[in-house]
Amino acid sequence: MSRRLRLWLLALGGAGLAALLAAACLDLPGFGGRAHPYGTRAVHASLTRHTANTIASVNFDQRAYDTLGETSILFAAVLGCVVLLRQARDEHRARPEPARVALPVRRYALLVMPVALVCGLYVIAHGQLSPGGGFQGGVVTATALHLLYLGADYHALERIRPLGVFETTDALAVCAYLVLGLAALLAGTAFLANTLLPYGTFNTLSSGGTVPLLNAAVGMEVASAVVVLLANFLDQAVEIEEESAG
Amino acid sequence: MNGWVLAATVELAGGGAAALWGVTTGPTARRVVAQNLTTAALCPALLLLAQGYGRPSYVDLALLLALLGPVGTLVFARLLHEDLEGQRPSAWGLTYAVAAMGAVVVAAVCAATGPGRAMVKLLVIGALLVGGNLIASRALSGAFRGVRGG
Amino acid sequence: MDEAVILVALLLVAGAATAAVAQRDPARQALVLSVLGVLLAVLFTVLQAPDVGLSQLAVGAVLTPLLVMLSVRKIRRRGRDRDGAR
Amino acid sequence: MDRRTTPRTVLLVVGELLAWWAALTLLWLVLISSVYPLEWIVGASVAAAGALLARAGRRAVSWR
Repeated sequence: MSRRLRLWLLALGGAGLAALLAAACLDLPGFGGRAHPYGTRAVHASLTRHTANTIASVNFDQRAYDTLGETSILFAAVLGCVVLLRQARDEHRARPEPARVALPVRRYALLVMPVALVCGLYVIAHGQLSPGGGFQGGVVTATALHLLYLGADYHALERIRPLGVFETTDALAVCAYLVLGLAALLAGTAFLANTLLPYGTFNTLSSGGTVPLLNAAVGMEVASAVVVLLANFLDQAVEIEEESAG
Repeated sequence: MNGWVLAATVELAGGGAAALWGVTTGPTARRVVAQNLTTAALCPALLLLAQGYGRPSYVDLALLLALLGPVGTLVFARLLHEDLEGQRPSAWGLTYAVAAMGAVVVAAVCAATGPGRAMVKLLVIGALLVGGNLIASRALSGAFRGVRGG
Repeated sequence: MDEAVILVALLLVAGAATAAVAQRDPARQALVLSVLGVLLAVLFTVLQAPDVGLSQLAVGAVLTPLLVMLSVRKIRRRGRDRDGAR
Repeated sequence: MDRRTTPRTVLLVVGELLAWWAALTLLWLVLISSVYPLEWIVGASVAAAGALLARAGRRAVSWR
């Protein structure tokens, strides 16, 4: 295919896409209107199942199957990173040099690390009550650990981060999500249907049936996945060196 | 539109535009300072929005920003410290001014909330914001000078 | 009148996103990217989507800059090692 | 490791953990909107995890 023909093809495709987008934009409902057909139904469904945060109800109840897909995407992506960033045969590990960080910064890191952990777990635990959830809280929890790298050095982080445990937890959390789905199947309903547990009192930690459990599984998965991902990046950036060919 | 949302709009427009200008122009030292001040400028805006919309749960966003914003600046201070050597990036006048503005906003929102656990939560956010901001500024102006390699 | 704050947030996000694309140096790009992350979180908040805003905040404030900056450091170190071996 | 486990060091460790645990439980109580027994249980366990992390972090930094 010649260059000219390719350009024409690109122009044709671009023009078609632009026309379709313009047509779709002209047909959109007005910005921020009062009528939300899907929203009304989602809120109704979430209230009948005693889930205060409708978004959590959509994520972990009405569309729990989608969240399973997203969870496995994250798992597969981290697995791919682990394979790509592993220590190759012509590389060796250099021990990271200890870092002399100014005292106020180190104290700040040590002080904020547990606070960030508690805040991350708070966001996970209250996912079905207030904004937040497993993904958001999991990322914050994982970030908390890495304050030790920022405030001290990589060696200190390696001491409090048993990588094997986090890798296992990652896999176990994805399994837990699947098992919760299969449990509904065994109970005689559909896969991941939220009919297994009592819905509880509205606006408490135990409300929403299986929503808090699925939320916790996702939180565990995301937290360990981010720790494993950052561990591989940190290994590459700090420790692993190529053998110099002389 | 109530006064809280109006104040948030003004803060967002002023702080956001200034931060954006600072972070896209000039030497690296100026850019990291602007990145640091983004947190301090936008976290009070989130608090004002939560108050303006009458949704106490929106305060969680400000909490996470006050917690994670300075950590993000520490990332840059740590991993760019070789670039910043000899530049001493600091703007202490601006840092103190923005921190004082954050404190004023937290005090105003506290006064509107009234005594209770919600007010203590706002005070915790304020302490994390101001403390984190000052520490991050300190980190930018050479706290990682003894760091080599790792 | 509530649209004013949405308009301001949208304009800031558009400006920050354009600036992030226009930067050439990856480290400076990461700086703009972290500001863009926070601005996006504010935009989601004013559009009444705090869950998405929290996700954006958690990922954009620390995780993305850390990943980008670690990659930059690895590449720079590699270049320095090669120069040293030569 | 040559550090001896005298009653004094044990007391110091327990004191440090308890102080962190109490502070973090208070933080949890500030964060939440309504207080009931399950919230206490979850908060206390989260604060315990936080206290262990605080101690592990401090030891990892000072222990070289």
